[in-house]
This record gives sequence, C-alpha cells and structure tokens, in this order.
Amino acid sequence: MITQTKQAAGVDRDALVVRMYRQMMAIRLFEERVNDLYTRALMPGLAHLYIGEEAVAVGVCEALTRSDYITSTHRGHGHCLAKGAAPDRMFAELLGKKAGYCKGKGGSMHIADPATGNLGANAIVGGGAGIATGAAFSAKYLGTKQVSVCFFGEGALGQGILYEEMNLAQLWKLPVIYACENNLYNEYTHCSESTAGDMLARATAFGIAAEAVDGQDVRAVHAAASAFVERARAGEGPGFLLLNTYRYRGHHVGDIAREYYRQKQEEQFWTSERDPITLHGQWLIAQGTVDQAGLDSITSEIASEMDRAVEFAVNAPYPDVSEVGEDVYA
Amino acid sequence: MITQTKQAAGVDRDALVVRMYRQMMAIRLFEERVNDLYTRALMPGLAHLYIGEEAVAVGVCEALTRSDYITSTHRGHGHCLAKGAAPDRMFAELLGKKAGYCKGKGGSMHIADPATGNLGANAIVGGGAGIATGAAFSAKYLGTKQVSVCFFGEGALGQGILYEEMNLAQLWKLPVIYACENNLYNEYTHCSESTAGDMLARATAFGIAAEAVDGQDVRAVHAAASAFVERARAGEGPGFLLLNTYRYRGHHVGDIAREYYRQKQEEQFWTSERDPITLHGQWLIAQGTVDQAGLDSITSEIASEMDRAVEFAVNAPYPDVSEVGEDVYA
Amino acid sequence: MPEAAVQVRELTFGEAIREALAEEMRRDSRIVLLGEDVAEAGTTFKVLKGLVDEFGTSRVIDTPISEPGFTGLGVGAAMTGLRPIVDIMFGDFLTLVMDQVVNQAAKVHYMSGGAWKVPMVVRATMGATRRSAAQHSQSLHAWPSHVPGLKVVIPSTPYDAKGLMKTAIRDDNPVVFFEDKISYTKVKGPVPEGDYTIPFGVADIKRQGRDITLVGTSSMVQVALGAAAMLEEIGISAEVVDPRTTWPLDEKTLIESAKKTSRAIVIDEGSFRYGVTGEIASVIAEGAFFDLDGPVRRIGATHVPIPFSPPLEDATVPTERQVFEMARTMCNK
Amino acid sequence: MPEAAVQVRELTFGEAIREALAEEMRRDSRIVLLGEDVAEAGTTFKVLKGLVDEFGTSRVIDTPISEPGFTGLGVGAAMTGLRPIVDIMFGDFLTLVMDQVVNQAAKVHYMSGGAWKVPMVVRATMGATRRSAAQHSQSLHAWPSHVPGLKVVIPSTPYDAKGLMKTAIRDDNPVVFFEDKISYTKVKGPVPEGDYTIPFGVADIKRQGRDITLVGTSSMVQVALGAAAMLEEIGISAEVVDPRTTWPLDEKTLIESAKKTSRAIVIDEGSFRYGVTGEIASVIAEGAFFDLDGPVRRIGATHVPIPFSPPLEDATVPTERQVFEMARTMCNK
Ligand SMILES: Cc1ncc(C[n+]2csc(CCOP(=O)(O)OP(=O)(O)O)c2C)c(N)n1
Ligand SMILES: Cc1ncc(C[n+]2csc(CCOP(=O)(O)OP(=O)(O)O)c2C)c(N)n1
Ligand SMILES: [Mg+2]
Ligand SMILES: [Mg+2]
Repeated sequence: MITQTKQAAGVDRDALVVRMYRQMMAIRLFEERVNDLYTRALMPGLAHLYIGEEAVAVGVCEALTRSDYITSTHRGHGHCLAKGAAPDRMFAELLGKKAGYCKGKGGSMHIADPATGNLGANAIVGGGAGIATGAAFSAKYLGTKQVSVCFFGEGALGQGILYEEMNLAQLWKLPVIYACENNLYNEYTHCSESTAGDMLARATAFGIAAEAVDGQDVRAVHAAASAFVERARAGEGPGFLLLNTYRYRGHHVGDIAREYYRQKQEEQFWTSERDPITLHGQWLIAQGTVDQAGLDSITSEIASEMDRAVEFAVNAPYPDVSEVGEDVYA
Repeated sequence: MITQTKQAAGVDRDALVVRMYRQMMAIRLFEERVNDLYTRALMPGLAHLYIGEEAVAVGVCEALTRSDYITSTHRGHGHCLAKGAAPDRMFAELLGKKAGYCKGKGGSMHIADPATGNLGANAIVGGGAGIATGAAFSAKYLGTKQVSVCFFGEGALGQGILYEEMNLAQLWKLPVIYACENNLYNEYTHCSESTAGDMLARATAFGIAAEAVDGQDVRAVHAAASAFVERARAGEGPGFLLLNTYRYRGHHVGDIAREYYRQKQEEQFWTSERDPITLHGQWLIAQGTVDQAGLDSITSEIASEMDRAVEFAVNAPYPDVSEVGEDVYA
Repeated sequence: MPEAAVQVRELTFGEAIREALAEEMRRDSRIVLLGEDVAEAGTTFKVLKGLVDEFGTSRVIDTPISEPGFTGLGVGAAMTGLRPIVDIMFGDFLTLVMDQVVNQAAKVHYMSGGAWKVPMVVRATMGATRRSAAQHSQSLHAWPSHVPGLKVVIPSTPYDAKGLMKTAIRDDNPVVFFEDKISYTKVKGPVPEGDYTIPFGVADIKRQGRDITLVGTSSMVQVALGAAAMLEEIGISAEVVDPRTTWPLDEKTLIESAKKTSRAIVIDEGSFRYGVTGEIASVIAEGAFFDLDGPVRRIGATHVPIPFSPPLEDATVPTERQVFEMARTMCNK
Repeated sequence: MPEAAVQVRELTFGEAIREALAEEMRRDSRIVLLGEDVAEAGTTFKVLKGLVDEFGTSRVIDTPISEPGFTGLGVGAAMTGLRPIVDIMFGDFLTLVMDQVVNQAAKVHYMSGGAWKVPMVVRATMGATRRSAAQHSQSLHAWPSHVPGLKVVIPSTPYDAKGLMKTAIRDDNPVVFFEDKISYTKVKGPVPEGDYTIPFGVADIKRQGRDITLVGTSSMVQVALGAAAMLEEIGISAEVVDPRTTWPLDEKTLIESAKKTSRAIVIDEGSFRYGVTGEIASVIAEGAFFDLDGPVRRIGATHVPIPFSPPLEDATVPTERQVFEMARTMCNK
C-alpha cells in the first residue's frame, strides 16, 4: 500500500522511516512486475526500470508535500510512485489502457498526475528541466510556497538547457531542486566518458547550493533533500543534489547482455553490498523499529497490492480508436 | 596597413607591440568609418561596433598564426581585422557589394575568410561555439597543430550549447580557446541581471583552465592568450579567457540614447581611463619604443588606408540579381 | 454621423499588439511576459515599450540570452497556473526552441491524456528586407503549423493583430504568434479601443473579387492587395483572402472563394518549398478542383538563404508585380 | 545464368546502411561518425554494430547526450577538412539541433559567398508503430525539406539506402538522411556488394502502372506497393513512385507519371498538415493539372501527437487499406 498522506514537518520519525521502506519496496515490486509484463509480451514497447535507485525517489519525495511539483524522466516509475500515484492506474498506462493516468496516450515515459503534483515523465533527456523550473517560477509568482523537484539522470548533464535553467533559477531565486541521479551510465556509456570536470561544480558554477549524497541511503537522501526543500520554500533559491546510485538492470527491459559495457562484478557489488532496501531494512531492525516479520508482512502486503494492480490493468479495456483525436487541444 | 604576417613565437618584441598598436588603431578607425557610413545612410542594415574592445581581438589574434581558426560574432569586425582581413573587402561586404568577402551575401554579421582562418562571424549568439570546437576537432584529428579560438560576448554564457561544447572540448582535449568578451552588457541588459554565479566557474566546472584578464591591456591579453594557445597546441586541451572590456558605443550603430540602461559617467570612465589604445600608446612612449610622432604617423597611415578602402567599397558594384541563386549548394 | 460607442483609432501593427498585451495584462494578473530586453528596452523593435512601467519587472521580465531556457520555463509556468507570453526576438531563433515548443508544449496535453494544459503564447517575428541577412530574416511559420497541438497565428493588420492576440492569450493551448517586423511601424489601420477578440480558424476576405483569388499570409496580404489594385486597372477583379491562422485553417472560406473565382494564387513569405503554400494550395485544389480553370499557383520566397545585399534580398521576396503578372497570365489578359 | 561480376545479396535496410558507411569509411579517412552510443553499442538500433571494431574509437565516437553540441561540432569539423556523420538517434531530437542544422550548416556556404562548405551528413530516424509515444515516433523530414541549403534523403529500400548514403557522404553539402526505424530489420532486399551511388533528385518508379500514381516516401513506399497489389486484384493498375529525396525533388518524373495515369495520391508518414504531401501534391497538380481526372489526394499521419496505446497508434499511420480505398474511389471502382 502506498501511503498517500505526507507531512514533511512534524511527522513521527518511526512512521517516516517505515513508510520509506514501504515506498522503496513498492517501487521494487512494481518494477519487477513491469519486467515480467515485458517478458510475457504483455507490455507494448519498452520500459526503463528504477530497480536499485529506489532510495533516491523515496528520500526526495518524502521531503515534499503532495502539492509540491516534480518532473520525471524516461526512468520515471519510481518518482511517480514515490510522489503518491496509484499502481493500478500506472500499470494501466504502461499497457496503453484507457484507465491509465494518461488514458493510454502517454505510456511508460509520460505518466503525469496533477493530483500528486507530477508534471510528467519526459522522454527527452533533460526535457523536464524547463518545466520544473517554470513550476517553481509559478510557485514563487503566486506565492504558493510550493517547491519543485527536477529529477534527471547524470546523462542530462550533457544537455545545455539544464545550464540555462540553473542560471534562471539562481538569478530569480526559484524554489527548484535539481536532483541528479548519477547511476554511472548514459545508456551504454559510462559517465566518465561523457562528463568532464566535477559534477557538483556544474551547479556551483551558477552559485547554486549543491551537495553529493549517498543515493543508496534513503535517510541520507531524505535529510539532504529536506534541507534543500526548506531553503527553497523559505525563498533562498534553488539547490542541486547529486545522488550517487546504480541501476541494477539494463538501460531498458530489453538490455539483457550488458557485458560489453559493464562488468558483472560491478553489478554484483551494488546489489549485494549497496542495496537501498536491504540497507534500510537492516537499519530498521537494528533500531528496533520493526522486526523481520514486520518487514516481511510489508513486502507481502505490497506484493498482493501490485498483483491486484497488474490484474486490473491487464483486464482493463483499450481506449476506443475514436479517442485518438481527443486531447490534442484543451 | 594591416600587417599580414604573424609568427607568434620568436617574433621581435618591439615589432609585436607596435603592430598591436597599429592593429588596434586599424579597428578603431575602421569602426568609425562604419558608423559614418551608417549615419550617411550608405550602409544597409545595422552594425555592431567593436570600439573600446580592440585590445581583446588584437591581443588574442596576435597569439595565433594565420592558419589558426577563429569564430566571431555579430560584433565581429575587430576579430576579422585582427586575424588579417583586408579592410577594402570588408567594407565592400558591409555595403553588400560583390567585391566583399562573401560577395555581399553575408554582410556585417557574416564575414568569413578561409585565407585568414576566419570561420565566420555569426548572428546567433553562441552560434560559433560548435563551429570553433569542431575546427579544433579537425585540427586534432588531422594533426595539423592548428588552434581554434571561439570569440563570444558574455551574453552567450546564457546559451546552453556553450556548455555542451566546453564539455566536449575538455573530454576530448581539443585545442580550442573560449574567449569571452565581457563588455558588461547583453544588448540593453547588464550582465549581472543575466548571469548567476561566477563567470570563470562556468568553465572550470568542466575542468577547463580559465583566467580573467584585463581586456583593456593588450599586452596582458596577448600574454594570457599565448599561454593558452601554447597549451592547446601542445595537446593539453582547451582554455577559457574572460576578457573584461567595454563597448564605448551603442549595442548597434542605431543605439544612440543609452541613458535608460547605462550611465554616461560609466562610459566616460572607460573612454577616459581605460582606453586600450591610449594606454598602450602611453606605454610604448614610456618604453621608448616609439614616440608620439611615430604613433601619429601610424594613425594617419591607417586613416588613409581606411579612406581608400571605403572609397573602394562605395564605388564597387552590387552583385547581379542573377547571383541570388548561386552558392546555395557547393 | 452619430458618435460611436467604441472609439476607433489608427494604430500601427506594433501599437495594436502592445495594446492587446496591455489590456490582457490588466485583465489577468497571471499573464507574464518573458524575453530578452523586453522590459526597459521594450524589445529591440520597441513593441513592448512602456509595458514595464505599468506592470513592473515582476511581470515584464528581462531574461538572459537563453531561448530554450526561458521557453521551457514558460511551459512549466503555463502548466502550473500562469499564462506566460515568451518573446522570441527574431523568428530565426525558433530553431533554438523547437524542442520546448514541439516536444514539450505541443504534446503535454495529449501525452497526459488531457491532465495538464499549456496556455502559453510564443511571440516570434518574421519577414525579410531589413538587410539583416540569413539568420535574422526567416519566416519559419511552416514548421509549427506542421505540429499537432500547436495553433499558429499570422496576422496582417493592426485590427487582426489585436483581436487575435487576445484570443491567443485566452486560449488554453500553446499558440505561436508571428509578427511581421516590417509591419510593426509600416502598416497602420483602424483599431477599436477596448476589448474584442477574433476567433481562430476564420479567414478574412480582405477584398471582394470575382476573377481570381489571392490568398496572402501576414505581410503578403498587403502585397496581394497591391496586386489586386493593379489588376483592377486592367479589368481583373481579384479577391484577397487572409487565413489569419494557419492552424486551425479555415478551409471552407478558401475553397469557396476559389470556387467562385475559379483561379487561385497562394502567396507567403516563407521559403517556397515544403512551406505554407503547399498545404493551402492543396486544400484549395482538393476542395475546388472541378471549379478551377487551372492549377492553384504558389509564390513564396526564393528558395535560398536570405542574402544581405539589398538588390539580392529584394529579389527573394514576393512582390506585387510578380503576383500581378502571374494573375494576369492566369486570367489570359 | 552467367556469374555476375558483382554479387548481390539480400540485406536488411539496416545492414545496407552499415555497409555503405563501412565502405565509405574505408575509402575516405576523413569520415568520422559521432553520436550517442554509436561505438560499442552500435546505436540503440544496433545499426552501426561492428564499425568501431574496424575503425576504432577515434572514428566511431560516443558522445555525451549533447545533440546540439556534437552537431555543432560536426559543422565546424566539416568546414575544416573532415566529413562528419552525426547520428540523431531519434528523429524527434532534431528539435534540438535545428539551430545548428538550419542557421549554421545550411547557410554557411551561402552566407560566406561560397568560401566555406559543410560536407556533413545528419542521420536521423523516423517512423512510428514502435509503441514509443509522442517524443520518439515523429517523422520530421518536412522541416529540413523547407530549408534552402539542405538536401534531404528518405530512402525506402536497402538498395536505395546504400547508394543514397554514399552519395550523401560524398556530397559537399549538409545532407539530412532519414532512416525508417521499422525498416531497419523488417525491410529486406537485394543489395550489390561494393561501390555504387544513386544520384539525388532522381525518383524511382518502384512499380509501373496505368490507372493511378501512388507517390510514397520512406516506409510508405511499402504501403503503396501493398495497396497496388490489392488494387491489381480489382483490376486497377497502380504506378508507385518513390521520390527518394525530398530535396532536390524530381518533379519531372512525378508529373509525368501523373500525366500518364491521370490520378495521384501522395502518401507520407509525417504529420498530415504542412508536411511533405502538400508540396509534392502541389508540384503534381501544377504540372499535370490538365491531364488529371480529379484533385491530387494526400494521406499523412493523423494530425495528432503520436499516442502510445497500440490501437490508437496504429490508427494514426497510413495503411494499405486506406490507400486502396482512396484509390478505388478515385478510379470509380
Ligand atoms: C535528447 C535525448 N537524447 C537521447 C535520448 C536517448 N536516451 C534515452 S535515455 C538515455 C540515457 C540517459 O542517461 P541518464 O540521463 O544518465 O539516465 P538513466 O537512463 O541513467 O536513468 C538516452 C541517451 C533521449 N531520450 N533524449
Ligand atoms: C540566439 C540569439 N538570441 C538573441 C540574439 C539577439 N542579440 C544579438 S546581440 C545580443 C546581445 C549579445 O550580448 P553579448 O553576447 O554580451 O555580446 P555583445 O553584444 O555585448 O558584444 C542579442 C541578445 C541573437 N542574435 N541570437
Ligand atoms: Mg544515468
Ligand atoms: Mg556583452
């Protein structure tokens, strides 16, 4: 079950850390089912799985209120769930069904949901930078105190528009946080081959407060994000988070044979030593917040929710062909 | 007279410093005639004068060989002359005459000249960044040891493509120098309103060697440029020069009433205290390299050359209308 | 004559646009103007001069030279409660914002299944003969017209400009609004004070005629009218139709005019090939074929980059004489 | 049958392109390939697989995700002695490089009065039905076709792809080369080993016919051929013409075919409005008007952003059935 209410401040600490576990597990189990749907040829097209990076979306989104904005990427299911979307309508969208968040018109790379402040995933690398910055502009102009988070992969550091937006955000002190998910790869190319200089300096060059965080440590992500969100909400301007993480699976579901661009050992290191869910689960147990049985029951609860959501989506009808011409214009 | 031969290394120091004076004066007197042509309604369209910034183009271009490349901007006459172009064909181009560098097809904002390595002025702010970087790519790939200089105003720091190019240049260690002419204004907007953070950091963020230089001191510009050129030629990669300067006149020849965006006192300070030609002339005299009479004779020599060049251009014929369809394809 | 309730003044094209913007900004505080040198300078064409004095720098906002950046920001602002108007100084710089306009603004509503909308206006200029050369003279309205999700406005008169700008601002979709640079000060016409709107997708017959239909867009409407006057002298009655918006397109009016006159020429200032004339001529040909005396003819800018040199540049732009000659031949006179 | 001097194999469309690139790169060391994941990955479509092994990473170069950046770099490299080929993974990303392609590459030669030239190929993909949604499915070839200074290639068969790619690489001008994604593996055909080129601006009659001309571009040639086969069954003889390059355009062949058959349909996968069909239909109508039985008709992609949902997406792309029905009606059968 995805908890829908979020109050960044004054929230009970225990409830927060357990919810973060739950949210990460929800993303993990959601994505496993996506892969399964793909393997069973039930899903049209491809999808980019967030497995391994769960702490990033969850740590950041738990620092936000429901009405705060996010923009997301081609690897967007995690952001979407972490911001509060319902798995059944997400699966429906992935299958191109009418019941999906976008009536089937968007698919995996374009899920959007005004109710949870999700301005949309984007299939253009760096494509959300303008939208997120614009949402922050609105928030400031209208005085709503909303904060906007722009999620993007480290590959988007290659896109010039990001620098244009960071310049605007810092000049105008906009409440936007640039959340750079550094999972080391741009598709099949290691980021060291595509990124000169220091990643954090790409933001500090504009005078933007920036911090590198262990993206496998959900509490560290949450703490850093909360600090930046608070600053932004207080009118002190943008922030940049460099979230060091790793995607366990292929660039997309079809990217199975990966040896030509990265070593199995590397993958194994991250999955066995740096898994954000395992690490956080161990911490919860060590703290005595929950025991293993408690974690197991969370997992099985979520598993059945996800199974029901998949079933809903698989059985849901496609849109009628006549709908193709709807929603072109508002 | 514009000296055509240049040997960055081993050049006689006296000859160099005198030539730099001459070159700056040539730009100054060229531009004054451009303004005059505009005022007399002899020039089609507008032009952006380089007056006040002469030390930048001259200091940098004197650090280059004739076959090194430059890209230039809308404010490009200075770069063009400093790289060795002939004033008569330049004036002809400004007047849209067949004898111009571009057969009249380019005009003030597009003068290009393969013979002097001038890849062209560009009317898109930041538009030369890709071309300059690509020329450096060729030089490296072909092993020609050429260096490429990308001139641009500080306004181009707003364009994302600049960051994409700097990233590529540093990743691939390309022999390109980004020469940022900070004359404080993007058209009618002060750069502090358009530029967040530190300008030099915009380059160092990519690991690029960067240096700020007094752009009114032609010897300082030349020294800094020479060091970067040498590094680049030796295969050590790109450099970034921040050349602090000032344009004395309007953004373009028609920009007469400037009080709404900058103070007369500011202009007066630069023209009376910081004029690159006056400063360098004083230094030459103090050094005993030339006396005032020597400088005066340089000036009058150049003045007559420029007058002849204007006359040539004014009397030159327009291209035939039938030429409109030529040069579309090579 | 009784005093009119609404006063009608002669305004230039540029003044009409400024008036529309000012009136709309008074009406709706969610409207913000973003662009390079739009505030104190009032744009390089001075079209927005004075707006910053009334609305302040929080609503008339000078941006860095970051067309993709501020256009993208506009998309996000439009999705979240504002109605931004972004200013692309020279339409040639649309090349820099196509991703934000085409992959983002135009598609957000559809991709989100109607969940989000983008009420945004992209103002851009068009038109040559200012001796500004190849990168400052293009008329690129064919590109956004090709993109589902966008609406595209190409007004020709001050009256139309004001009414269409108001419609653009009130529209809940991204609208690309093209303003002819030469018209800013050169074209004058009557403009009512106060509020009125002109619906999109409704062509305007700028001149009634019987023998031939001249379809003109933007400044080419003036060229068509000039040609029509010349044609009148040799006894040819030309009808001048101004589509006013390329999308939505008023196919009906175009087709009916051509059916009536049995001949049509489409005149547009964009590059000739794969431009606006191809679509409009095809629409007319498909709808009026059996009433046509001959093929629909087209005149666009010579298919070359726009040259700087005055005699060359002048040779690229469609002229009254060119339209006149073509029409005369078509009418066998 | 005597043994042929040149061996002809069945290759896929993708293989033909790879072969053209490999042969040209062997011939001319100035050719470099730049793009995202072009080296070890051989592009996301695997079309370039293996090239890096032969030519090394100094000639097959993985770039950052910087389309404007590496395209701009390509322009400069082309001006200074190289012959770069830049890879725009999805044609949708052309939105990001229009400034480099249109304001720089296309205009450098003209603006410099012929002093500089830009021998560069921009490879881009096109085509829908891959369930990739609105930002990964567009066919944007109409845009560069509108731009003087560019040449635009839209091959439909492996044979054409190889020969046209070689011509593109050897051309001294910027060429935008569109590859249909579905065709990469789905379309197979005979391709001679070794060197041959196909000139630009020469249409190919892919099927001779008498009753109606079907003009198809890129993958729509297959659709036209499919429709022609269906039409044959009801006694209609369709001629299928493939322009192969939208610019230069072989007007003569198009017009002559239409004159001969007296009917024409133009089919293209780009968005319907202000796209390629408008220009080609207009050219045919202007040239063959008096030989036509009725108006030239057009079929393009439904004028909507491309939807993800399979039944919706399938409804946007022109089909054999659609062409067949239209042709049948036009032939009164
Ligand atoms: C502008 C653009 N260029 C290229 C692509 C193709 N593409 C999709 S994902 C991707 C890699 C993105 O890497 P990164 O930003 O690090 O995100 P990650 O996939 O690692 O989460 C690329 C190149 C694209 N979608 N958009
Ligand atoms: C992409 C683009 N945007 C806007 C313009 C209009 N424009 C021409 S010059 C200029 C200001 C440039 O400022 P800067 O780069 O500092 O150069 P300077 O004029 O000061 O030499 C602007 C905005 C342009 N030519 N290109
Ligand atoms: Mg990554
Ligand atoms: Mg400046």
